[in-house]
Amino acid sequence: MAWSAMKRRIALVPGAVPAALTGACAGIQSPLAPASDQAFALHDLLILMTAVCGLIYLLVIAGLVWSVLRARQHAKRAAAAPVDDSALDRSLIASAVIIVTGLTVLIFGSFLADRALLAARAEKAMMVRVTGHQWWWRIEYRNPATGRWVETANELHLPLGRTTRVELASNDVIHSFWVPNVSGKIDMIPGRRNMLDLTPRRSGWFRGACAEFCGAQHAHMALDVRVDDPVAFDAWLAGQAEAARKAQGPGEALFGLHCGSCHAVRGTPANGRAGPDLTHFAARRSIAAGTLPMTRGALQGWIAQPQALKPGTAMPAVPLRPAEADAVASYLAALR
Amino acid sequence: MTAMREFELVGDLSRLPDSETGARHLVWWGNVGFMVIEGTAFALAAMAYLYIMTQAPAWPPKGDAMPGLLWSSIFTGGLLLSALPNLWVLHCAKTKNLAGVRWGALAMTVIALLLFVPRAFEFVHLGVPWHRDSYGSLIWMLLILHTTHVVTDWFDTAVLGVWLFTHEVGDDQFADVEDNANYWSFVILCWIPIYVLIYWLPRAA
Amino acid sequence: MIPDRAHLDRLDRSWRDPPGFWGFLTTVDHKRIAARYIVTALFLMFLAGMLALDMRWQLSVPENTRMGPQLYNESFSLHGSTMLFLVSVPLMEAMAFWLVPLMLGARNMAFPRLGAFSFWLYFGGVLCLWIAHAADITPDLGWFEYPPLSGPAYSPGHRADIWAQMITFTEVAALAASVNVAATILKMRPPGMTLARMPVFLWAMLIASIMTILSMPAVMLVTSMLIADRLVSTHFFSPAGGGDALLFQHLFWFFGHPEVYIIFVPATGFVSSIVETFSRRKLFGHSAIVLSMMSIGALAFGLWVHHMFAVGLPRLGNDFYTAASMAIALPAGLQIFCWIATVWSGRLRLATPMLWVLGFVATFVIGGLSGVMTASAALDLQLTDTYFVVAHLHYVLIGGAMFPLFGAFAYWYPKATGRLMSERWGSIAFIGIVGGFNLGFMPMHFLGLMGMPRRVYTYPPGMGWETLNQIATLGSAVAILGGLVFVANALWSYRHGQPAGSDPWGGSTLEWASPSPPPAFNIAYTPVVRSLTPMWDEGPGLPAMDGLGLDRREVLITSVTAAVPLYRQKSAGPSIWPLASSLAVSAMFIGSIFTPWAIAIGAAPIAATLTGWFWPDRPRAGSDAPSAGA
Amino acid sequence: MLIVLALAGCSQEARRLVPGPPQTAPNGNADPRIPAYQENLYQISQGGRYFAWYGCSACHGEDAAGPANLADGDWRHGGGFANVFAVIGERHAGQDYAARTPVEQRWQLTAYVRDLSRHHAEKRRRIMLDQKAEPQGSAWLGPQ
Repeated sequence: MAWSAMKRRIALVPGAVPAALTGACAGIQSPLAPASDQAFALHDLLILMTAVCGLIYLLVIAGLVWSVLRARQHAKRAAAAPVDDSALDRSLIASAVIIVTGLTVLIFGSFLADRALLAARAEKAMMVRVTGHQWWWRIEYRNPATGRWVETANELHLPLGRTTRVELASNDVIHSFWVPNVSGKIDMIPGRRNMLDLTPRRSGWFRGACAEFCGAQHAHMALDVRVDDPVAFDAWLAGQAEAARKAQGPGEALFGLHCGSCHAVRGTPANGRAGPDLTHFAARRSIAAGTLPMTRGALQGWIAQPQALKPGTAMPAVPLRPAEADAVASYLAALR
Repeated sequence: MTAMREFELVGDLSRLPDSETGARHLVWWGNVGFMVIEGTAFALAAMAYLYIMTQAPAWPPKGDAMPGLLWSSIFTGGLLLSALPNLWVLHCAKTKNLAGVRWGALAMTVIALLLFVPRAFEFVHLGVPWHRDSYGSLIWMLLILHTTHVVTDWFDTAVLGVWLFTHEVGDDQFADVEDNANYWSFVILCWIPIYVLIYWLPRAA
Repeated sequence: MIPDRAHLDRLDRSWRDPPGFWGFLTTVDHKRIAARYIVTALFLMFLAGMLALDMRWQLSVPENTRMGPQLYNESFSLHGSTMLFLVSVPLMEAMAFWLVPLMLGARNMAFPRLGAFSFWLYFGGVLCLWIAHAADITPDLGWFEYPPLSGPAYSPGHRADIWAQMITFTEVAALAASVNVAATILKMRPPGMTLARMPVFLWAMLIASIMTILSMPAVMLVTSMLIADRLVSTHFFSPAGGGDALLFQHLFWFFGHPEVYIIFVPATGFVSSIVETFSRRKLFGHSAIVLSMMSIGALAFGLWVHHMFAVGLPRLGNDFYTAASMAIALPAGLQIFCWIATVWSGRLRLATPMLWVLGFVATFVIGGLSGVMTASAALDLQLTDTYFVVAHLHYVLIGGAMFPLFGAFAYWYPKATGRLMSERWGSIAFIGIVGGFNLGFMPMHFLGLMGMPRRVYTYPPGMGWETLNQIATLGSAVAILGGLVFVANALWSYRHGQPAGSDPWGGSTLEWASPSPPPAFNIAYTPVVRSLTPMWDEGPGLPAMDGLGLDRREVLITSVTAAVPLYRQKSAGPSIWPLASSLAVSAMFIGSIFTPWAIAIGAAPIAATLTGWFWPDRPRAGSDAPSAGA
Repeated sequence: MLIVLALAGCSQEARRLVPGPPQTAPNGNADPRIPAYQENLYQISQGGRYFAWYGCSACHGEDAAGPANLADGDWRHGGGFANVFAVIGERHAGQDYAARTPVEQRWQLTAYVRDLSRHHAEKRRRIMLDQKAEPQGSAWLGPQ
């Protein structure tokens, strides 16, 4: 912890100007607002790169402008001056040296940042499995207490200060898990397992997105990421592990009949695995992988016409009478 | 046409010959160009084969039969032997021996045609259909890639042979025979690594 | 001495094309083939530009419903595929087809009919993709279609097959063209033009051709494997069947990266020619530029994995590819230095072509440096597949290849048409395009750094991306307006431009020796070269040799290194067979989308047309008819 | 030749991702809405995915024999679109697919099932291998 913090202060000193420039437009889904060791390492590298490349660009433009101005005066002289290139030959060597040193600095900086990304691999970390589906994320936590896997979807919670090892895989096509504030992206490729270590240093809500084109609704395959302090995280995880509480009203039966073949709600007969697990659906912050906010209106709209909100999604438009739809919506809204 | 730059004649090219042999000939370079293209395609196909092989748990995958050695050895032997008449035709082309070039082209056409037979049986005895697994797909791809070259060169030799017998043969046509012979040597050379990949690597791994 | 009228008339009769439409179909004149390549490619650039504007309009407002996901995915796939496979590479080949014979003082390419075949097959690829678009079966998986998304399970129908076959079309055409260009440069240089005296433009075209020959087979192999997976159920890319999805990416990008250098290297040739002429001095660091070009050509094959840093390959391998990718900045940097040094020590004439070179340096260096940033294996995890990479690729492709191309058009337009393009409208177009482009694509760097992923048909409000997207849309519109001004200037100057004469700029290379527009036979005699800049170093009379046949089509073949005259090669005349062969090959390619039997059935017409093409027309054995000649 | 390809291809390849699917069962085997599903490759492939998700391959997999084999082209209750549609809805004792599968999905399932006999076995196996990790009803064995 101390080493990475101290390193950050050192790296920031030379990069003060570019940091101010790029830091201004930080957001909840931006590499410019790092919130974890990995993201800080990449942010520092970005500052170093921007500084060196910016310097070289200024040199090139200065050389260009100077040459054009000088050559325009020479154009007024009629006779072609005898061409003596010895000075230019020496400056060619000089420019080669400048480029090589610049590149060496960048290559070394990149190598260091790459090693920093792996620093957390040695630590013992909580395992999380994230599987990419066509256009949503299946997330499974290995509950350290019970050793059993707890399934949720489209929302990733991380403990502050502790390293979480995310195992990335795909169920169908190639996706890419990218939560810029927390780390760089790693692709989710069928037939391979990729590992990604996340060590958050700042709590709050962040947003990630699928970064590899994966079909019609690639644009609506986002995921919300919540970093809590370890106590709040453990409470949340324990809550997720419990089955759904008994609900009143016809909603549960209707849901079981019409939606149970694709969705699962632990503690009820609905056990379909084709769609996301909805046991604690209402506790999430968005519906359909970041497409809609978690509001009653959005939920009613999503149940009635998913194809209108996310055209091409695999979620069918279940023909329900308004009263039935309302019952199912209330049932889902109660699944805390 | 607008005015053009004046010229100052310093030499005369009319005494130059109107054809050449070997690498001095223009078409030879075109032939080499296409050989480099096809050679790169063969090399990349071999790379794909080795890439999948090194990643596969078992090679060939469990339950896949080994490719038959009988017909492939007959084909390989026949192909290597065909290098002799091929070199003879090359020699005739270089020395502009008209009869040798005509009968040589006919002989090479017949030899290539004969080689189709063991090649057909090779396909039958590959042991695995192309749609079973990546191993089957890869060995079929390699064999089909090479077979297209055998067929195209056979057709090229056949057409050349027919033309040679029915026409007055000029120097450029001798160069064409030379290029055709070089192409057949290329077909032979390409087959050797592929033969090892398909028939011996599964046995060695 | 001025060549006399009879000499020119006899040459013109031998090299003239048959009149009318039949002449159009059967021509093997490298200038006419290049002209139709350029017209087709520019029209397609306009169409793909419209697609780009469509997408920019859709992205100017969050949650926009102007385009659905399907239409947007089709638009960016068609935009990318057209711009790369049907515009950039063919345009560079067309410039080679047009200029290489003129710069060599030769009368045609090495294999004239192969050139005609290249164009017709390329045109088949254009029709294959754009008629599919008209019939609403546009490929919709991007300009590189990674399986398993492009596999049989997740993309039903023939959209992915059409994309894959379009690539096979254009790559066979590109391979045929590059063998043609390489053979011409190696074997048909004028006497005295040793390798040391070869202009940089010809080095660029030679190196680009060799790169094409070595890289295109990779994409033809991988698209054929994809079609086999989709049609006859092979298992190359199915993990469960023993294949590997990454095999596609390795093979594709082994071609992909050399491809973008195949587009960039000819551009360095254009810039070198323009800088040399408008600085009015011999190019500084000729050997440095040529060696840099060679090292770019070689290095381009060693860094394809930087497109795959995020797939989870071993870290040390990635770092090797970081070093290799960054190393290519050295030769590129040295080239830029040599051009600037040439300008610095020259007597500059700021005409439109030179304006484009300045625009090129200012824009391409930004693209090169953002490339160095994405070359880092670590930082690329934040930058790849975002709008930062969209900005980088446009800066190096438009800045690095299209700007030199616009400069080349302005520079060689007088040679092609005999009239100068208007300087005033030229600079207005320059300001429009360069200004609009930078206004449009600089914000994309920040969009990428603010987390906007690539290839999204819409985005949620409240992410802070709205204003930058609107600026980008405005910039792209201005750039396209500038492009229209450039085209209008070209069309207007065709009739009303100031007459140019054979050498309006005082160029240093041989193409300025022939009249403008050059006649069918290009040049009356075969020039003799005694230096790198023959047009400047020789006296009023260009040394030349006579003796090439006047009554039949002949070209001079010389040795590879020292360009010693060897023999007079009969050059193929106009023929319909290249068109016929390309029709047969096109039919086979399109047929094989639907059934693998099409390959077997299609082989017969191909064999027949190729026989017709290569059938030497000499007298039948034993007949005493004199040689048929041309 | 290209023009003919264009006209033939367009209906088969259309991909209109818009709401407003059919809300009612097909009335008879000549219902005018049938070609939009039976002839459209996208709808058939969606039907294939729902075929897996609803767990149909448990009984009707590749190696199913006798009446359960849907790829042999002979239908006990009639091979018309409406017949197969009805069989899916009503003739699965205890599965109650009529309620569990929305109408549009049953159109797609019917199109997929009736299309099965038109392909070679290896094509179906190749697609199944790519979709090996897809959930089958209530079972999901982890990603590929």
